[in-house]
Amino acid sequence: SASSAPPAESDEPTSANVYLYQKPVTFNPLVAGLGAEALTMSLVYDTLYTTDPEFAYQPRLAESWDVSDDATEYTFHLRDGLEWSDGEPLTADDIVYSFNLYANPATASIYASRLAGVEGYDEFKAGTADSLSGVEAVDDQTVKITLKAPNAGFMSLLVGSFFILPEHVLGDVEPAALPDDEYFTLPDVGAGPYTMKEFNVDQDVVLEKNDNYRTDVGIDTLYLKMLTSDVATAQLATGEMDLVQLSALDLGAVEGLPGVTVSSKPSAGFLRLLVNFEKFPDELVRQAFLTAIDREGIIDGVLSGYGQPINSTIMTPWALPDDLDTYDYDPDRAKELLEEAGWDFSQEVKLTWIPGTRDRDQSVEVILENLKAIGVNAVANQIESAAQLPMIENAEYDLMVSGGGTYTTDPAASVAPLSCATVYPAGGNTSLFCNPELDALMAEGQQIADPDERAEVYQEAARVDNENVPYLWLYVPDTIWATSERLKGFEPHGDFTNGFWNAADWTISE
Amino acid sequence: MSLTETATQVVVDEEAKRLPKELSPDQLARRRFYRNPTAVIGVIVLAIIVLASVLAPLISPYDPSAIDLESIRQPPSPEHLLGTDSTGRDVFSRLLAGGQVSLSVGFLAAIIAVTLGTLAGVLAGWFGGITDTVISRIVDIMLSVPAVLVIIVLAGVIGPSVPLLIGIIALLSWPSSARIARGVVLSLREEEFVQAARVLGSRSGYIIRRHLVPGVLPPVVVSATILVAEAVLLESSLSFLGAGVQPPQSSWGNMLNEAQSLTVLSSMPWLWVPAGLLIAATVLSAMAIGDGIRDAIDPRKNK
Amino acid sequence: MLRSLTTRLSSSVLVFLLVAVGLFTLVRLAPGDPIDMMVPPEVDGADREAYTTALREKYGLDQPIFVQFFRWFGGLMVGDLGYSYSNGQPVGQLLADRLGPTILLMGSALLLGLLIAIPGGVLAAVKRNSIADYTISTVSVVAIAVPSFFLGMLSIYIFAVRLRVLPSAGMHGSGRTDVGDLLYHMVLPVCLLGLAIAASLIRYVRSGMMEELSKDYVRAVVAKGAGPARVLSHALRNSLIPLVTVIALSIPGVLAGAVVLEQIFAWPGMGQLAIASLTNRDYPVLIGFGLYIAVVVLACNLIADLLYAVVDPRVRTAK
Amino acid sequence: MNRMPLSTTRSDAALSLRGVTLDLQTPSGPVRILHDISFDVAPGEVIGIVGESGSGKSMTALTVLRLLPPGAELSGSIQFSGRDLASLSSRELREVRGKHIGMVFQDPMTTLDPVVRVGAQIDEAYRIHHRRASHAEVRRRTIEMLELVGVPDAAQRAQQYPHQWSGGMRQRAAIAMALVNDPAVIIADEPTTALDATIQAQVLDVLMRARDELGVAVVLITHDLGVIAQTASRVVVMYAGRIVEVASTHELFADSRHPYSNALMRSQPGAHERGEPLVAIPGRPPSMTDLPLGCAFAPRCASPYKNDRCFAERPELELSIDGRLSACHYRDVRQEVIA
Amino acid sequence: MTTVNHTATAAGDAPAVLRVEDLKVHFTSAAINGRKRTVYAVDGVSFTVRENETLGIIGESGCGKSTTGRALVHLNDPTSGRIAFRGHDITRPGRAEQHELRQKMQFVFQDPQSSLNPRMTIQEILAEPLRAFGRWKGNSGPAKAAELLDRVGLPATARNRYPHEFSGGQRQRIGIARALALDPELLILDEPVSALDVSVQAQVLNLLMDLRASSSLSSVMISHDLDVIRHVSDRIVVMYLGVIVESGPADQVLDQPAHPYTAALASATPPSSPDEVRQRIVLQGELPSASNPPSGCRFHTRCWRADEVCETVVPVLSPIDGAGVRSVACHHPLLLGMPAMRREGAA
Ligand SMILES: Nc1ncnc2c1ncn2[C@@H]1O[C@H](COP(=O)(O)OP(=O)(O)OP(=O)(O)O)[C@@H](O)[C@H]1O
Ligand SMILES: Nc1ncnc2c1ncn2[C@@H]1O[C@H](COP(=O)(O)OP(=O)(O)OP(=O)(O)O)[C@@H](O)[C@H]1O
Ligand SMILES: [Mg+2]
Ligand SMILES: [Mg+2]
Repeated sequence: SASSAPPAESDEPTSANVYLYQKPVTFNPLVAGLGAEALTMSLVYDTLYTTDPEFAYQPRLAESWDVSDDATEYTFHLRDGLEWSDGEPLTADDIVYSFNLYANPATASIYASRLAGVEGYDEFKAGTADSLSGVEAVDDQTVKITLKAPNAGFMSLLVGSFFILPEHVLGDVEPAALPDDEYFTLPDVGAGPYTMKEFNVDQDVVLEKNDNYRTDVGIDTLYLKMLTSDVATAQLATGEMDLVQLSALDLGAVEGLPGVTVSSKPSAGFLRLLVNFEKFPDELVRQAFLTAIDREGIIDGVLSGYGQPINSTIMTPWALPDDLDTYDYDPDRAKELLEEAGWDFSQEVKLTWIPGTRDRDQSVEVILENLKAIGVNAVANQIESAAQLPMIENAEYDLMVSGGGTYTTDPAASVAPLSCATVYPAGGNTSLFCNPELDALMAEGQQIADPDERAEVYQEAARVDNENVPYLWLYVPDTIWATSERLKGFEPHGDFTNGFWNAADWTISE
Repeated sequence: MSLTETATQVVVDEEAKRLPKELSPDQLARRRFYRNPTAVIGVIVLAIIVLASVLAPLISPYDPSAIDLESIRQPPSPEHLLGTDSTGRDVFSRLLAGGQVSLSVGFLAAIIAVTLGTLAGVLAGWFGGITDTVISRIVDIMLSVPAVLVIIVLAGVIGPSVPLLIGIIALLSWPSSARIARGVVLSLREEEFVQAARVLGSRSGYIIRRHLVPGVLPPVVVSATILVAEAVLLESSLSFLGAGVQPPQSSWGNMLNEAQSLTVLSSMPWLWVPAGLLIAATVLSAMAIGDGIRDAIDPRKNK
Repeated sequence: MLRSLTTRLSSSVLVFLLVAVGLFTLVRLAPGDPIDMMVPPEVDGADREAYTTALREKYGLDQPIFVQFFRWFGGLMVGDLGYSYSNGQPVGQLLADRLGPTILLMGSALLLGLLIAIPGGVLAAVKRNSIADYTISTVSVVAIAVPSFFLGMLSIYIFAVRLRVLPSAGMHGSGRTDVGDLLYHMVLPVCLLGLAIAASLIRYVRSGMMEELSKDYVRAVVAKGAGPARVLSHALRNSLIPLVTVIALSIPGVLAGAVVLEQIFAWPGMGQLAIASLTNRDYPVLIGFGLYIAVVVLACNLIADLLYAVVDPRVRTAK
Repeated sequence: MNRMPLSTTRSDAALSLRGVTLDLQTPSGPVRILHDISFDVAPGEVIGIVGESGSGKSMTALTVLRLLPPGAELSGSIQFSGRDLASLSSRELREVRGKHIGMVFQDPMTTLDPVVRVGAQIDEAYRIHHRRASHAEVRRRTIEMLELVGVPDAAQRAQQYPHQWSGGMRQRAAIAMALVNDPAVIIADEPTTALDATIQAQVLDVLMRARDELGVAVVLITHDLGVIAQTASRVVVMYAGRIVEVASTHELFADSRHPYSNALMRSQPGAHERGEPLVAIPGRPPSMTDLPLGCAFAPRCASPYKNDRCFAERPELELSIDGRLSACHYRDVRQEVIA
Repeated sequence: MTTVNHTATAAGDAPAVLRVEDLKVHFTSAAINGRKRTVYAVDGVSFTVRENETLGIIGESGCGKSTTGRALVHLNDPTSGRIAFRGHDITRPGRAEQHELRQKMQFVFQDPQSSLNPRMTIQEILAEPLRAFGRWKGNSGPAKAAELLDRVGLPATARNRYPHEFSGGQRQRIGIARALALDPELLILDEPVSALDVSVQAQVLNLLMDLRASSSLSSVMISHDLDVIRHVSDRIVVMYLGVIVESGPADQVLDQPAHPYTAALASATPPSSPDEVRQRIVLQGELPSASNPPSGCRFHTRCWRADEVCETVVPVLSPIDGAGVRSVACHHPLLLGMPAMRREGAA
C-alpha cells in the first residue's frame, strides 16, 4: 500500500525536473503507444493496480481483488473515498466506462485485443452488443470482470495501460469522436497524483500536484523535460535535472558527480535476435548461433555489467526451472554444433538491425565478430525502422535484432511470441517459430489458477523453449536511474514505462 | 626586309639572351603557390593523411573491426597507440580505416561533382540559349534544395551506404561547380582569343578542349578543394544525425560522434580527439590549398 | 521593377512546384509502410488488420499513388499540408508551432553573425596581412573546419557542466517564461550558430572590402582629403551590396546548422520536428518541412533581389 | 656640365618635386618604381607628363598626394607652399588633399562611388574642408562648380547617380570635385583617355578654362602627344621610372634631345606623309624589377651614337650645352633622324 | 622599303571583293529591370571594298564600327541587309559555307594581350587555323609557322615561346600572322593598334603597309584614331550612331569634311604639333545612346547647323562631287574646299 508522504517542510512550493526520453504526442490512453506517453499518463491517470519493482502486483485504485478458482472471474474492490482531481467521486462506473471504451471498436483502441478473453467482447466487436457484458459494476466500489475461458494470467494483460478515464468529463462524447477529443491534448481531470497544466511542444510537460489524490503528494510541481540523454545527463551534473534514466555508457559521467545517486533494476525489456524459423528450422543451428555469441562479454563490455543474460522466452522468475541450458560462450562448441547440423559455411547470414541505439549498435558489432569467428559468413544489414515489419511478414530476414517488452509479469504473456497461431502478421511471433508441443504446454498453463501447479507446467514449457531456441536471447538490460540529492523517495523500477510508479511519495529536500 | 623588321629581330634575339626568361601566367601562378607557406603546409599535411589512409592495410597494427571485450576503453598504451573503444577495437586502426571512408567520401564526391559541374557549366556557358536556360534552371533548383534533408531522406529510402553518400553529396554539389564553370566560360567566350578561334574556323569541340577547359580548370580546382572540405564535414554531421556512415564501418564522422556521450567527451578523449583533429586537419588543409590556388591564379596579385 | 518582380515570382512558384513534386515522389519511394509504424507491434491478429485498414482509409493511403498525389496537391494549393501520420495533427499546425523558436534562433544568430562578420571583415581587409587579419582568418577557418555538433557538445560541457554559467539546453528554465530566462538560454545556441554564420560571411566581407578598397573611387575619396572613417563608409556601402545575395544564399546552410544545433540544445524548433518525423517516417510532416525550406529559400532569393534594388541605385534607377 | 640644375626650388613654383624615389612592396621584394624624379610646376602652368605605359606616370601623380599602396617607401621632397608633402603627417596631408591639390583620375566610369548621388559626392569634397558650411551653402557651391564645368541642368543632375551620367559628364563631375575647394594645383592622370574624341575636346576645354579662369596649375598626364601639343607649355618625358627629358612643348616637338623622346615624336602617324613608314621603337620597355645596368633605353635605342657606354653607365638628367635637360650621354649631339 | 601608290582612285575601278548593302545589326537584350531593350548598333550601312584596297571605318566609341566588322565574319548575326563576297551572298551562310568562308576572310582583334591564348605556344597558336582546315601536317607545319613569323618580321625561334614573352607590338604581329595563315583575300582589322603604346603601334602599322605592298590583300581597317586611319587607308567611311554619315578618299574626307560631324571629329583630334593652328569645333551635348537614337538626322542634337528638317527627315547618303567618289548624308553639308579645316604646318 502507498505510504503517506511527509508533507513539504515549508510553504515554499517545491518542484522537480524529470527527464523524459521521448516526446509524447498524445495523452489518449486508448491509442498512446510511446513509453514517454505511458510515463506521463501514469502521473495523470490511475489504474486498478500496477506492479512494484519486483513485478508483483501493487494495488492502486483497487484496494484488493479476488480471482475465482477456475480463473474466469476477477473481482476488484475499490478504495474508499476515491475522487477525481476536480473533486467528483470516482466510482466503479468509471471503471466500467473505461473498459468499455478500450473494447469499443469505435475508439479503435490499440489495446482492445487484450480484452478479447472477456465475456461479450466478440459481440461488442461485431456490433451485436452495445457494451462489454463481461465488465460490470457490482456496486459503487466493486467491479467484476468475467472471462469466456479460464486465464490465470489475465491480470498481466492489463498492466501498463488501461488507465481509468473520467466518465463525468468524457461521457457525452461519442466514442468514435473520442480519439480526437481535445481533452487528450491536455488532460486536466485525472485520478493520478498530478494534473497536467501545460504541454509545451518539444520542451516540457508541466504537472501540478492533485490535491484530491488519495494520499498527500510530496512535490508541488513536476517538469517532465524532453531532452537528449546526453543533455539530461549533463543537466544532472548542473543541478538542472533531478531524475534521469541513463544508458550504461553514461554511467561513468554521473558516477563521479557529487550528490548523484545511481540505482538500477533489471528491466522488463530485453534484447534478442529473431532467428528466421523458416530459414533455420534446425535447432542445432540456432543453438550453435547462441553458443557462439559472447553474451556475458556484451553485458560486461557494452552494458558495463548492468544486465542479465536470459535463456528462455519465458521470463517470470517463478516459471523458470534451475536446469536451463545457459549456452555459455564457446566458439568451439558452436562450430561443432554447426558441423553436426551440416551447415554450409558459404551461406550468407544477414544480421539485420535498425541502427541508432548505441548499445544495440555495439552489441551487433560484437555478434557479427562472434559469428565470423566460428566461420559463419555473417554480414551486417542496416534498415530503417519502417522496413522492419514488412521484412518479418515476408520472412526476408535471417537474423534480426529486436527489442521486446513486458513478458516478466506472467508467463502467459509469452504465448504471443511463441505460438504457431500467432506467427506474424497474425500475432507477435516474429521469429515465425512453431512447436505444437510448446503450444500445448502454454495453453495448459493458462487454464490453471493454482500457482504451484501452474509453475510446474510453465517450467516444463521453459525447458522445451530453452532447448528449441526460438529466439537468440541476448540480455535483459538493467534500467538505470540517477537521482539528484534533492529528490527523495524515488524507488527504481525495472519497467521504465512504469518508472514513476511511486511518484506520489517523492519529496524534495534542499 | 625592312630595317625596322631586322632591328626587331635582333632585339628579340637580344632579349632572349639578356633578359631572364619571362614566366607564363601559369608558371607565375605555380611559383606564387609554392611561395605561399600555408598552402604548402596544406599540401604536405593532406598528402600525409591521404598516404596514411591509402596505406592503412599495411600500417594498421590491428584489424579495425576486431573486437576485444577483455580490453575495452583502454587509454593509449604501447599496444594500442590511441587506446581502444567500447568494444575493445584499436582506435588507431579504426582511425586509418575511417580515413579511407571519410577521404573517399570527400574526394570522390568532389571529383564527381566537379566533373559533372564543369561539363554542365561549360556546355551551358558555351552553347548558351536553351542549353543554358535548362542547365541554369536545374542549377537554381538544385541550389535551393536543402542538402542535409535530402541526404537524410534518400539515405532512408535506399539505406545508408558509402557509395550512396558519395553519390548524393556529388549530386548536390555539382551545381556550385557548374556555376563557377559557366561564369568563367561566359567571360572566356568574350575573350578575344576564343572569338579568334571561331573566326579561324575551329569547331566547338576543339575550342572547348583547347581554350575553355584549361581556363576553367584553375577556379574549378579551387571549388573542388572546398567541396572536399565540405563533403568531409557533411559526412560527420550526417553521422551525427544518424544518416551517415553506419557502424561498425568506421569513419571519422561517426568516431567523432562518440563525443556525444558526456562520459566519452569528458573522460575518454582518445576516442574522439584524434578523429576530430583529423577532420579539422583535412578540412583546413583542403581549404588552405584552395586559398593558395585562388591567390595564385588571381591576376590582381601580380609578381 | 514590377515586371521583373512578377517574372521572378512566377519562376519561384515554378521551382516551388517542382520541389513539391520532387519531394512527394522522393518520399513515396521509401520502403516500408508508414501505417505499420503507427500500429504498435503488440497489436496483432485481426485487430491489426482492422486498425491498419482504418488508418489507411483515414490518411487516404488506400488510393492509387497518383490519386494520392492529386489529393495532396489539391490540398497544398489551398494551404492544407495534410495530417501527421504519427499524431494526426495538421502538418501546418505542427510546423507553425515550431516556427517561432526556429526563427528566433536563426534570426538572432544571423544578426549576431553579421555583427561579428561585418566589423571583423572590415578590420581584416583594412589591416590586411596584419596579426589581426591572420587571427580573424584563422578563427573563421577553424570555425568552419570544426563540425558544429561537436562545438555544441563541447560548449555544453565547458559552459554548463564545468563552469555552470549557462544552461545546457532548452528554451526556458522549468516554469519560467520571462524574456531574461529566454535570453539566458539563447546564449549558447545563438553564439554557436552565429559564429558559424560569421565564419563563412567574414571571408566575403573581407574580400568584398578589399575589392572595393582597391577601386578607383575609394582612391578618389582619399584624394578629396577624407579621413579613414569616411573612406571606409564608402567602401562598406558598396561591399554590402553583393553581401545581401550571399546572406540570402547562406540561409539554407543556416537552416541546416540550426537543425543540428536544435537537436543538441533541445531547442523546440523545426529541426527537431524534422529529425523526429524522419525516424517516424512521418511523410506529410517531412514534405511539409521540405516545402517550408523551399519557401524560405525562394523567399530569401526574392527578398535579396528586392533588397539588391534598394541598396544598389544602378538597379533601382535603371530606366 | 651642369650637375643638378634643379637642386634649388624655384620660389615661384606651385609644386616642386626633388629627387623623388619610390619603392613599392611586391611579393618578391621591394621594387623601385620611381627614380629620382624632379620637376616644378608654376602657378597657372600646364605641365605634361608623357611616357610609355608602365613608365611611372600614374605613380608620380599618386606620389604627390601620397595615395600610395601600403608598404610604399618614399624619399626625396615634394614642396608645396612651403611644406614638404613627403614628410607631412597623414592628418596634415588630409588638409592638403582635395583642398590645395585636386586630383582627376583616368577612368570616369570608376572614379565616382556608384551608390552615392553625384551631387553628394561633390558636396562631400567641399564639406570635408568646410566643416561649418551650411547645407545650402555646400549645395550652392556644388551647383556652381557643375555649371562651371558645363553640366546643363546642374541642380537636377546633381540628384542623379553616376550611372545615369555619360562618361564625359562624369569626368566633368570629377573635375568639378577637384576644383570645388579652389586648389592651387590639379593633377589629372589621363583625364580624357577613356573618352571619345569629340568628348575629349570638351573635357580638355573645361580643364583649360579652369586654368585660365582660376589660375590653377595643372599636371597633365597622358600618353597622347597630341593632347600635350594642344595644352601643355612644358613636358616631362618619362621612361622606365625616370625622367629622360624635360622641355618646353615647342622644343620637344621641334627638337627633342633624348633618343626616346625623339623616336616617340616620330612614331606618330600624324607626323608622316600617308603610307610613309613610321619610326618604330623595337622591343619593349624593360621590366621594373629588372632594369639594365646602364641606360634603360639602350637596348631599344636606335641612335647612331649608341655604344657600350650606354649599356655600362647610366646617364643622369642634366643640362646640355644649349640648356636643354635630358638623360642621355649624347645630349650635346643633335639627334639625327634615323633613316 | 616599299612605298605604296596612294591615289584615291587606284582601286576605284577594281572589282569589288566585298559589298555590303543596308546592313543592320540590332541587339535585343533583357535589361536589368526585365524590360527588353534594343540597341540599334548598326542601322543600315552600305559600302564596298575593292580588290587591293584598304577601307577605313572611323567613328566614335559605340557608333557600331566593331559590330559592322564582326558582322562581316559572322561574329555577330546581321539583322537584315546583304553581304556579298565576290558576288556571292554570304549574309546567312550555312555551317559548311561559313567554314569555307573562314579561309577567305580573316579578322584581327584589338587587344593582342587577350587575343592570344596565354597557355599556348606561338606555334600552337599559328597551327590552330591550319588544323581547323586539315592543313597542319607533321613536317610542313613548323615550316609554315616559321614562314608566317617571317612574314610579320619575327624570327622562327619565336615559335616555341609563349605570348607573354613578347611585347604588345610583337604580339599583335603574331595575331596578324595567324590571320594570314589561311591566305585570306580580305582582312578585317578592328582597332589593331589602339591597345598599343604609340612607340609600338608604329611597328604594326608599318607591317600592315608592307603587307599590302607585297600581296594582293584587301582590308577593312577600323579605328577611332584619325591619324592612323588617314595613314593607312585609301578610302574611309565615317560612322555616327550606327549609320554612315560620309565616305570618300581618306585625305579628301579628313581635310575637307562635308559632314559637320566629320568636321567636328577632325578638329577634335589633337594636332601632332604645338605649332599647328587649328580652328576647333567644340560640340555641345553628349553622344546619344544607340538604343534610343535621335529622330531625323542622328547628329542633329549636337549639330550647330541643324534646323527643323534635320530633326525630322533622315538624310540619305548621296554623292556630292561629279566623280561620285565622295558621298555625304547631310541636309546642310559644308562646302567643299573650305580652308578652315585644313591641316596647317604639318610636316
Ligand atoms: N601596387 C603596385 N605594386 C607594385 N608595382 C606597381 C603597383 N602599381 C604599379 N606598379 C608598377 O609601377 C610601374 C609604374 O606604373 P604606373 O601606373 O605609374 O605607370 P603609368 O606610366 O601610369 O602607365 P599607364 O600609361 O599604363 O597608366 C609599373 O611597372 C607597374 O607595374
Ligand atoms: N553583344 C552585344 N549586345 C548588346 N549590345 C551590343 C553588343 N555588342 C555591341 N553592342 C552595342 O552596340 C553599339 C555599337 O557597338 P560597337 O562595339 O560596334 O561600337 P564601336 O564603334 O566598335 O565602339 P568602340 O570604339 O567603343 O569599340 C554599342 O552601343 C554597344 O554597346
Ligand atoms: Mg597610368
Ligand atoms: Mg570597337
